[in-house]
Amino acid sequence: MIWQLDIMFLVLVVISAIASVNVKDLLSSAILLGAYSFLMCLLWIEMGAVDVAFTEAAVGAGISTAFFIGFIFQTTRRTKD
Amino acid sequence: MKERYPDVTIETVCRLLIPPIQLFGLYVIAHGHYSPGGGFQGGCILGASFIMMFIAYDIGEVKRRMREKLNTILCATGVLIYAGIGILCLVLGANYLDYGILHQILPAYPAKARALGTFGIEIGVGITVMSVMISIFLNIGTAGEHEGEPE
Amino acid sequence: MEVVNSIRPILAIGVSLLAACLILLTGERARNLREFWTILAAVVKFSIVMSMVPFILDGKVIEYTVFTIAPGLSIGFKVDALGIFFGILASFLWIITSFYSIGYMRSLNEHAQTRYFACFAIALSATMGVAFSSNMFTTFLFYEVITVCTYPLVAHKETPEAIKGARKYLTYLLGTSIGFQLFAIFMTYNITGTLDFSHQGIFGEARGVVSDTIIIVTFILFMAGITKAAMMPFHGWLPAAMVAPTPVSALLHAVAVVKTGVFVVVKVVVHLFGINLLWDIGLGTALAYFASFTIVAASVIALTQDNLKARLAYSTVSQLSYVILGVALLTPSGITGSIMHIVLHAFGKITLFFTAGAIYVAAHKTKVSELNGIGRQMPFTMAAFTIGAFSMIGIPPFGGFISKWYLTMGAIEANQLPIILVLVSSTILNACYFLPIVYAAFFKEPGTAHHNAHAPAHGVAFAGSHNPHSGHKLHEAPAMMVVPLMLTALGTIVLFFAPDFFLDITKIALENVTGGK
Amino acid sequence: MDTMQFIIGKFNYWIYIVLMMIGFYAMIAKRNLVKKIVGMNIFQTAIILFFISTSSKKGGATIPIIQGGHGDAAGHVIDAAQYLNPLPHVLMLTAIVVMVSTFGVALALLIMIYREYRTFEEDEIYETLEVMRLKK
Amino acid sequence: MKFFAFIVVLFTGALLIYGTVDMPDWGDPGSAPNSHVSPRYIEKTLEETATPNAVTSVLADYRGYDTLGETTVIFTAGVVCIMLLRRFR
Amino acid sequence: MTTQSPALLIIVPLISAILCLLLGLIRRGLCYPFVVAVLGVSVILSFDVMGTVLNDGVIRYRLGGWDPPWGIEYMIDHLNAFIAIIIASISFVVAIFSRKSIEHELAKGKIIYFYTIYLLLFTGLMGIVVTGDVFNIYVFLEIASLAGYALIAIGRDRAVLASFEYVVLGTVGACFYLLGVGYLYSVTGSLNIMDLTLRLPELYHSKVILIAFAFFMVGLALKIALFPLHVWLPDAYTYAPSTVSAMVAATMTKVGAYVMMRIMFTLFEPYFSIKLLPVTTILGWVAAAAMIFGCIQALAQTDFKRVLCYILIAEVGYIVLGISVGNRAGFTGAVLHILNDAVMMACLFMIAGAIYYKTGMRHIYEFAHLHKKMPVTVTCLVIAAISVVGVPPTCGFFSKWYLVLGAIDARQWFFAFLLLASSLMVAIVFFKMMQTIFFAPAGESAHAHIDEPHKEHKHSRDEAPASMMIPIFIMVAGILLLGIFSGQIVSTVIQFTVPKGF
Repeated sequence: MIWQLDIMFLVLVVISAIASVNVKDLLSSAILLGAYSFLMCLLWIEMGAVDVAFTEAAVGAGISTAFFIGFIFQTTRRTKD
Repeated sequence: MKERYPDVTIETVCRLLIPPIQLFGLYVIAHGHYSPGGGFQGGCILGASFIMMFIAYDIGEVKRRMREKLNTILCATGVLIYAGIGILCLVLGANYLDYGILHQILPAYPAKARALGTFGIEIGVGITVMSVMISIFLNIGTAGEHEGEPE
Repeated sequence: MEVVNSIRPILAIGVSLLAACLILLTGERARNLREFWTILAAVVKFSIVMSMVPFILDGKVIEYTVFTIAPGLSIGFKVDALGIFFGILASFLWIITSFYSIGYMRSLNEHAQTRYFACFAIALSATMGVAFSSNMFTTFLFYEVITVCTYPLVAHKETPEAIKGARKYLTYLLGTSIGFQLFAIFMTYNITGTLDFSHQGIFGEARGVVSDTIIIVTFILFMAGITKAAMMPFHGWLPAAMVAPTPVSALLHAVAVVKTGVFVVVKVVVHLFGINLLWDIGLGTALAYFASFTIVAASVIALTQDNLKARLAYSTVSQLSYVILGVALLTPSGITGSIMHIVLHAFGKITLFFTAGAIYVAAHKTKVSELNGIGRQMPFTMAAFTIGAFSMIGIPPFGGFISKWYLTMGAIEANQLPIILVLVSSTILNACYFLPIVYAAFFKEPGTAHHNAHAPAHGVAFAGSHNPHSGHKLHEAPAMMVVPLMLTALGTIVLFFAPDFFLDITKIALENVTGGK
Repeated sequence: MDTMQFIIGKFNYWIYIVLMMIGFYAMIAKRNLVKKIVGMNIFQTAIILFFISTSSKKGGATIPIIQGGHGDAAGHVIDAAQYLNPLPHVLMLTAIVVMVSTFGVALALLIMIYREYRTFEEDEIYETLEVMRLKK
Repeated sequence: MKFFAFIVVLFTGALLIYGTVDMPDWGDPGSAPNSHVSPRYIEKTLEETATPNAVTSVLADYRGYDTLGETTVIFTAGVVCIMLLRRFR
Repeated sequence: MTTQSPALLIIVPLISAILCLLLGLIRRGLCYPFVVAVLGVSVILSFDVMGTVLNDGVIRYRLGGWDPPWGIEYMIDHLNAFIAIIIASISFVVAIFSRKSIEHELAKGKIIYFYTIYLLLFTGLMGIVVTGDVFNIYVFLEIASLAGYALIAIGRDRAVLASFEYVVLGTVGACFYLLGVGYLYSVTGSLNIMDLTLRLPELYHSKVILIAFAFFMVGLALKIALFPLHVWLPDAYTYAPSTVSAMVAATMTKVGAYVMMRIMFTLFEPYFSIKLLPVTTILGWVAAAAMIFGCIQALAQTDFKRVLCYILIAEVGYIVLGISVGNRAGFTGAVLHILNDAVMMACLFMIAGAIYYKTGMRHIYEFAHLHKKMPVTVTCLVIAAISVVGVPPTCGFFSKWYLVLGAIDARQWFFAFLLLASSLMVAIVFFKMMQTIFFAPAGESAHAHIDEPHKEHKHSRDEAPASMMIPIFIMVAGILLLGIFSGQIVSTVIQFTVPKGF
């Protein structure tokens, strides 16, 4: 466990979460959510939860994002907030 | 994503990547006892390979490889395998999901029988997760408007 | 006291429920059969009730517990003297009223007669249920059944006015009984752990365990809850309910429903609280003055009413309080008087309502001011009216005198001179609002009758023409209606000369209550 | 000193809580339905992070895969302090699955909403509803 | 509305932070989760289930029932998506 | 059989759900009889479990053969078994009802998926009820919720929107619950309810436990739609298909209330929930507000199902009030009310479904003279309404009886008064309805839709088909019988469910 990495990931996670919630475009939001998930996954690897991180990488950063993008292609990327 | 991508690069890369991805998925399911991974992760990876196929080709290709009805049946089969192994334990006289009892029918001592039982359910989970991921993506990615027999 | 286990109470209650089912099944297709069920049920019920009388006269009690919900909380029946008294009265009058309502409904060619007869039967079942209930819970249950199933009867005409009246009726009855009475029942159960009536009063045994304040509060809640007795602040529903067809007003709002109310008051006072307890706390006197107020005030209001049924309704409000007054005096004579008043008032008032209905059917008149000279068209009816009115006032050869006599005796025993004053003034008031009607009916010239256009057009008139202008020709209601009202009028006279049967039962009831002292 | 100790001991939790609150805020305050779902995802992930953190062990603990475990080496004594606590990991695997399932269902619902209203903005949807109501 | 939501969120966050005060420090080896139930999983996994990966053994064996539930959740989600989205003739 | 029946309680519906899907792929018509049969078996199993509990005491079934703190166990005492019977019976009866209603309201191809999800919903609810592990409750809660979202979303009008709202708030509720579990876990290290019960008392003054408890309560309050957090319920249950409304309204909130009881009185001791914290006071006031609010809202509605939804909110208030007064009578009332309310709500929603199926009417003002067209249905409606109002001898009275006694025992006069007042308000609601049905002047309903086809033959009798009427009859019979036998129910089962601290 390296605390510098820890801090960095935590900060990045918070930033990407805020960005993904606030960005005014759903596609960007989806991508940022994927990034958030991936950072989260890194955080967990760094904490030693490899299985969870693996799952999150497959699901959160992979499949979820794919769902989301497919969904946005079917609907719209417009958002007002 | 309604029309097919004419991009030859994507198609080729995907064609190259899909078999190793699927192989890796199987490996993850099978090697869950010894390394990170297991049914769920492996199932996701297998599902992802089909999603990739969807992206690279089109829905027709996916449905040709994995018919929708087959997918639904697989979806059910996975859970059925899981629950069925539990029932097997029940039939053999132990509590539900008590794989230790499987040593009666498997050539293994109880702890090993447990490992094998675990392996069985990992396969079940893997199948279910894969087919559910495919089906969710097919339905979300096309808004349910795709052609063909629904059942 | 000997206890007999018998399912007769249940039979008495069940027979009219069964009749209701049969009536509903028969429906409009076979009207004669449908009404046959009603009468059959009435007769059977009366005979079942009468078959229980010998036990009671032997000093026994008939008991039957249907099922127990929790300790002290059960649905059960117990027939004692007080209950059988009320049962005889209600079931006997049901027979008469059945005939009367057949005549009434057919002459007016009313709609929804099936519903009418079915609800009537259920109401009678519930009345029996209240009469025979062995605990407060059963009482409450049947009490609510009465309320709910008389609602369609009150709203029978389905005009906006009728529905409004019925809504008022239901609001008063359900609102107060759930809001106050149920609450009081809860408190009672919480305090005493039981709801079974006992002859000495269950609160009497709990005395000392709980403070008097709580007992008083509970008592007040009970009194407020028992709105069916039409005590003054909660009397408003009774005049409102007069939109109902007359037989309903007659049986239910002169006998079954309102009498259920006073009957429950009697039961609460003597069986739940016990005379001794109330005497100690002094609640009886308070209740007596409260009732006195109702007696006078309602009589005064009755004077101002022009609608005949409304006048009768306010008269009922006033008379019911006699019963409560008698109980509240807490003396043997007072209680005898009040119990007797239940039956005597019933006979008198039902006669009056029957006459009102007959006048409506025959002449389509509802207002007092229109009754000038009607006695010449309808001599039998108006004769019965006169008898009923005299009985109400309390003139000797008629039944009403007996109960007033006992009530006065009770007041004297209790040393309550103001109460005697109330009784006297009320008698005068009674005379004031009844006698003018009698006078006008027989001695005044008929005015311009502007209701002749509405005279019944289907040729059911008993005797006489369709032309009320002639005034001197007989124009009675159908025999189906006139005979019952004559019978009840006769009843008031008979009861004056032969009250022994009822007095015997009253005596037993009194012994039970006072513990044979 | 104690305060410093306290902050160092707890600041991780606080950041998770901040994450949760971001997600929670998006869920209840955002007017765009998709953003609500994004918030839901963030919220759930933060909870998962919280759970994982309860399993962490200082002092050289490693991932919960027993070393030398290959090939039926049952017998040698294993010190629990050397390995991370596997239980929260397991729970969170389940939670992730639940998360992605909810996500899928929510997206399916959103597609149905889009079919009907052609928008994801709450206020626009209510406008449409109002128009429909008035038309009726 | 947004302000109200913000207040709610802040309040919830404050509650959660208030709760952490009594929590064991981050990564405390002696904390209850690390000392109560879980040691057995690590110590006995090889012996009892012949699976070196403790996560797998807990997931599929000790708490296999949870995983059955989890699989059912996934299955439910799949069926739900088919039912909601698939257009039937 | 008997020793394994707790496990079968979950396995049977779970496997059947899968088999139902497979069967449906072969032949669509097989689903309905299969589901009914399976649920019938579940009812028998639940009674079997109840019998075992009554004879041998608490069942502790170790799944996978692992000892409790390590493995997951079922812990089935009288309370669980009782709730399980309720859930199974209601699901069974509603399943019988579903046939025509679903064919009427749903596309043909979706029917097999509907029945699959129906069984999954049942599995989820049953799983919540029997399990003895806090995290396991979460998992099954999610199964039930996901199935519930989907079933609601296939309704009409704004069902999807309502369902989405439910997804968001339901997830918040589940997440709060999960947070509670996490907080609890972070200081105890255990997830098993019995183990936690042993380990918690020494931590009662810890802030973590306090917050965990608060989050449990808020999360569950969201799930059972307790008053300020009820916003998702009316829309969701109004627009759902009739079958689903009947099932979900009758069972979901009840299971939530059950979990609430478990957490307050088994996981934490009554000492903690009642003495140490003002929880019961707060809950009591919230519940009282729910009762009044629900009734007032019900008065203002015209859509029949929406009226029922608001009454349901009030009924949830009753249950929570019974829990919160914290004494024997109150708790008995709450448990009894779970039973009664489930039966009454299922009955009423099924009646609403039958009326909708036959006439297409949803609003109360359209119901004029319904009794001439559907006399039997209306009779059932009257009985159910009487029960909801709380008139003896129907079952609704007896639970209120215990609730009021509980409130009086706790010297909460105001609550007792509110209970009665809200009964009165419910009475007004139904009274209005009855007045429209029986006494509406001819043609009053015409202001709604003057030329709908059902107007022509409105006086000819036309009842719903037998597959809808029989369940309604069962429920009406239940209302009456449960009323009569409520004494026995209390003395054989419910009195054992009362937690020890009372």
